[in-house]
Amino acid sequence: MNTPLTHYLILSALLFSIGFAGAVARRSAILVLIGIELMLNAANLNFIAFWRYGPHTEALTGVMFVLFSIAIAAAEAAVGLALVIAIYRQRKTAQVDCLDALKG
Amino acid sequence: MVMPNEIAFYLIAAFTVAFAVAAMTLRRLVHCALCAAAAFAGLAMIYLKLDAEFVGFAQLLVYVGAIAILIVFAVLLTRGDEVRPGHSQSSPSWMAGVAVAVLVLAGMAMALLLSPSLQRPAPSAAVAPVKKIGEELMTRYVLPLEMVGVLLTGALLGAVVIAMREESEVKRPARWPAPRRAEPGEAINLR
Amino acid sequence: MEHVVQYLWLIPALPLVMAGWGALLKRDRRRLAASLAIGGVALSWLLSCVAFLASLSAHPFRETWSFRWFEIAETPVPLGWVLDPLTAVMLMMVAFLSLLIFIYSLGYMARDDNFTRFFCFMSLFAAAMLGLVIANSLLLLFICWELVGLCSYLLIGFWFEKPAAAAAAKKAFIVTRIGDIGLLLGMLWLYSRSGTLLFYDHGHGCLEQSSLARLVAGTTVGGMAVSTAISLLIFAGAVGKSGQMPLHVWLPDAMEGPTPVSALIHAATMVAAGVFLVARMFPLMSAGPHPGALQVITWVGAVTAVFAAAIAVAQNDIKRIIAYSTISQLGYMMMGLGVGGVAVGMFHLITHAFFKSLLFLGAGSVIHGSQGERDIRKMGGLKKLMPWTFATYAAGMMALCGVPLFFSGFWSKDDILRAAWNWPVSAIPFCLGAAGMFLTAFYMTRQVSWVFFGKPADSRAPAHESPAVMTIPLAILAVFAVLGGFLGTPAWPWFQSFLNGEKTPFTPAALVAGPQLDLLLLSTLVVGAAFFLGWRIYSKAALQSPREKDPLEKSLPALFWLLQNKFFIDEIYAATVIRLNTAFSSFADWMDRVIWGGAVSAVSALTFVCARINRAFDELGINAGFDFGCDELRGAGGFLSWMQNGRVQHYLRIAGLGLSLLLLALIWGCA
Amino acid sequence: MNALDQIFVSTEHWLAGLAPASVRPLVAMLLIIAGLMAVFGTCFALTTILERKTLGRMQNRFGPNRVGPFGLFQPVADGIKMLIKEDIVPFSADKAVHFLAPLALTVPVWLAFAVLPFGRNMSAIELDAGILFFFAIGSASELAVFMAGWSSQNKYSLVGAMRAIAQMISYEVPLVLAGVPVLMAAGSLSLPDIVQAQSGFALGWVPRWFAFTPWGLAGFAVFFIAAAAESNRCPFDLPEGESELIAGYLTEYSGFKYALFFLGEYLGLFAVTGLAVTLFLGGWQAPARWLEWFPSWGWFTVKFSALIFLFIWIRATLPRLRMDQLLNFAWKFLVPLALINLFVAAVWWKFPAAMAIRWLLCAGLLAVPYVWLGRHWRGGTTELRRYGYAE
Repeated sequence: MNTPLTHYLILSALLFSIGFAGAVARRSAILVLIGIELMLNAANLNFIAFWRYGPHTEALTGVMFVLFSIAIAAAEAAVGLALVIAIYRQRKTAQVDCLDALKG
Repeated sequence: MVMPNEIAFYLIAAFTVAFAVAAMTLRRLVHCALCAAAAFAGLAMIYLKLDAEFVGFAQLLVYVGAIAILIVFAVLLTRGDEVRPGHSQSSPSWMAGVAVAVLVLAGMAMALLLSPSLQRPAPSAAVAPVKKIGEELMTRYVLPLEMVGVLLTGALLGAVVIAMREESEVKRPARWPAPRRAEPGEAINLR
Repeated sequence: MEHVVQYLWLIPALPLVMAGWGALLKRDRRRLAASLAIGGVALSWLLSCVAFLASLSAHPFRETWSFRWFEIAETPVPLGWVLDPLTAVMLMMVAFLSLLIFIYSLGYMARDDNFTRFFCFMSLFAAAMLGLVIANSLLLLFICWELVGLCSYLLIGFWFEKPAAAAAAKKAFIVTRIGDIGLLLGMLWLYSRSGTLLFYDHGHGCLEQSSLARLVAGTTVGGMAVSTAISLLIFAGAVGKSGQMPLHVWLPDAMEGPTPVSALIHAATMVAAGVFLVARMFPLMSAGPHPGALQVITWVGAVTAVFAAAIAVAQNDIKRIIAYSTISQLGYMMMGLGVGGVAVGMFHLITHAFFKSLLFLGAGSVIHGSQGERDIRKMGGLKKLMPWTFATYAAGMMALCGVPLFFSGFWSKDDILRAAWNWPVSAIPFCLGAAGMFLTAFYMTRQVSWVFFGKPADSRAPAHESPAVMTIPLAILAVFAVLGGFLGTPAWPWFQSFLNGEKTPFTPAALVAGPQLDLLLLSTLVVGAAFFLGWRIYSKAALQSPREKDPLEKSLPALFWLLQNKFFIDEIYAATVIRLNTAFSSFADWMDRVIWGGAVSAVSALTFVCARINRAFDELGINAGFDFGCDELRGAGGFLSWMQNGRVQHYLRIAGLGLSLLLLALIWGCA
Repeated sequence: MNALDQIFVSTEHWLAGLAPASVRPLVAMLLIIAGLMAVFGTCFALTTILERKTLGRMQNRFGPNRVGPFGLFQPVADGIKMLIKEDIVPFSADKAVHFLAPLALTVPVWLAFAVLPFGRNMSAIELDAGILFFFAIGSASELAVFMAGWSSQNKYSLVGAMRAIAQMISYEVPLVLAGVPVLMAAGSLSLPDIVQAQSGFALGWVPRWFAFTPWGLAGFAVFFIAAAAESNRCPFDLPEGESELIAGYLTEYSGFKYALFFLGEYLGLFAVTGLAVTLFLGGWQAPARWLEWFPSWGWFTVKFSALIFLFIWIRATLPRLRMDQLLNFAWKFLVPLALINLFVAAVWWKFPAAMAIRWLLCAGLLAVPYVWLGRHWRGGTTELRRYGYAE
């Protein structure tokens, strides 16, 4: 394990930014969701990396957190995609910039 | 000297980042979804490299086996959205968005590189044995586990209810549904 | 038998469950509601039979089973059930009569809108009454006592849209409550003296030797034994429930309820609960060398018997006559308890339950058959039109009057008279009893001859016989009204010995021994005379029109006027108790308005002044500043609302910007 | 005996020992991979010909018998034919995805063999979470199927792919759930440990295989059915249904790519069969003490072949299901049954081990819901059918 912790974190930051850029720049709601999943995964990677490089690997905190995070991500994806489908049915589009009925 | 282990890491990292970028930039949504699945798989490999075996497999099972499929289904169910002529794939203010993303990346990278406390070696051995994970789930994390169970059930029902067609939309044919004729000019849009 | 007593609670529990279930039913589930109620009470009856058989062959004369209900600061409050002959016969009587009357109600209530509610209440009543019977604790008995009172209230007021019914329900509730206060006080006193409310508890119960001895030893005001005082208080409850003088006023009014209710609650079971209570508490009542309580009970009973019978002579409402007759017979039971003990009073209770519910159901059948008519002056000649009703009614009437040898009332009344004859204290109760017997036969003759004989009244529609579901219970009851007496003849006093836990001797000689024969002859004579007189007066002179005067009124106008107005008891109450109450409440009202109200007004005026000052300060000082603040806030809101443009990606961008700013701050702070 | 039992292991050690020390782990790994690929490649070839011959026998005909002795070289001929056939890619197809799909199907399936214990000390890698690895790898094939169906730009392909995915997702749930009681019993996710947990004999002669307990038997049945559906075997071969979908997502594939799909499908079948043997039939354990002289890998092969034969037999026996029946069967019958089975397994382990009573109780607990669910499910099939994926 010679790879420095920083490299993992940089990888995580990269993934986060890519996901963020996609979520901000693409119009398709599904792609926005994918971007958000990427961001979530980047956070998970951070947890794992810090667990691996942390002083108390036997405590498994990071691993547990990521396991729960994955489970919650599954729920999030299911509900999110169901919402996209429902919106598409209602509005005949799933492009986020067309969906601005909730403005102040 | 660069160890094969490290080469493996950089290869996987490059693979992951490349597919992530592809997932966010390709035009066709199905391609995006497939690339995202590949990126998730790459991340799973990184977890394996970090000795988090269980998490890696769980990542593979959940992301590649379930979420990618879900995304693909959603893409197919919202098919009409993609092929509007003269319609850009990126939102009008995408440049501002990407700029902010770059800003975020820069900020994080700076924070990471400048931080002295991150310069530490890894403990030589770290294992997350399945048995221990199971024990922890059943003892210390039993309440979160139960709550995740409830959450998943709720999400399942919620997703079904949200995506289900409303009663008025389902037209039950008296006997057999008449085959729907394609409108003239309605190509088979599979993309 | 031990098992039987352990599961005795099932008997009241079944109707209770059915009542709860019935309460949840919709109004149109009539068939289900009726089947539930009848099924529940039928099962209860079967279980009662089991309990009865168990107690027949039981060698421990009395079995109890108790459990701890709850604890208050380490003081346990036990409840329990008891199975002894007294319980067993009451269970049989109550469950069996309930079953018959439920079935009868199917026909009687068939057209009522609130059929399901009726059966729900009836089941609840049956549950409470059965619970009262099996209770081994004065507390449980009191709970059930109040529950039957509640049911009585609900059922008297069943047709609450009729003002008379609503008023009668209220009256019944309040009047019985006066007696219940006595019962409650007696219960509390008993608890404070004996430390337990269980009747029988393997030697520690409040009706057992050790406790009784303590109660007898203590004295209270006027040198009265504590046991006597407590007995009198408890007897007050019985007076209220059983309609004894002077709390009898509610029972005639209670006839506003449906007739099955009158039959079940206000003739056979609930009003007999007072008698049952005295019988249950008899060890306490009769404790000590000079049981003063029993004398009071005897006198109250004897006076009530004659008094109510006299009123009945001048009434015209068919149910009201029977109601006064009920009061009178309850007086007999009380007298029987006072002079002869548990067996004498209970025997009359049981026989009376059968023939009186028979009479009520018969009266219900008459009312049902003549389209709701209740005035006996407007009836007549129903003998031909309603043969079944007539036959059964006649059997009930003869049982009530005590026609010799073949009717149950004869034997049970004979028992009471014999006991009164032998009472060492005074001979007056005996004379009163005999007079009551005469009056009873007289007014029943009057009623029967007016209702069933003579010419048919010219009502709009001719009367008709009731359906089989009503007449069959009548027939069954008639059989019991006739045969019930043979369980307790002097020759073979099975009932009395059973209650006392003894073997039954068969001594035909007892029929003719000593004063027995004289008494039999005497009562035969009295009843015969009454029949003869009644028939002479009333059969010939069947009224031509309802407005015509009663024959008795013609001859003795003053007495008749007094009787017709029920000795003005209601009016006396109105003039004394109620007026006193009104005066007191007026005084309380005045206190409330003038003194307390004045104080409150003063305080509020003061507050008002303060508020004025406050308001001025508020409007001039604070509001201006607040308005300014609001305007500013609105401006800020407008700005924020411009930011809130509904585009997710816009928000995300701003969040990203914020994140990078935070990161910069972090770096800057660390560097 | 021991030498024969460990013959493959010792051969591998010997061969790896010939290589220089620096690359020895790599060589050992390559040797194992080569061995696995050779064995199961041959197995694939043999199975195709044996399946055709068996089906032929069952249908009262001969089956292929022209090439080589008894037609045994038929797969060689087929392979040559596939390799030299023209590789047609439809004009409108998404070329890259179309190319990648067969690879994405085949590669993960090969990986799945890495964790199976084929004999004593004979698993390629001993993973702590072996069975999780197996299922995780297996789930990748769904995506491959989708890629194939979608990239062909053909209605039948897409419908076939959607059917296949719906089917695979639906049946993956009972598949995993049927395996869970075994994990509970063995207390481990590692496949060698699971085999070890099934060693020994109850009453001296009944092997302690999980298939010999009520919950194990029910789990095995559910697992077997779900495995058949997972690998698109008859009667669950709707996605390919030749008569309805002209081979489903395979429609636009030809030549070597088609062969790869075929290979992937059969390998998937082998892998899941191997897993079934490992989980329920005691892996490489001998069925009786006096048969332990037979090498462990031999026993694995025997059990494995028996199950493969069972699959072929079923294929020859049962007609194909309808789509709504298929999904109803998974969700309304198999999943509840698997969940109940989980509960029954828990009862089994909590119950004091009075053998007969425990057996009867658990069998009863399973039989009642089985009958009830079966009746319930049968009642549901008369509904109007809806073509959810064919609109």
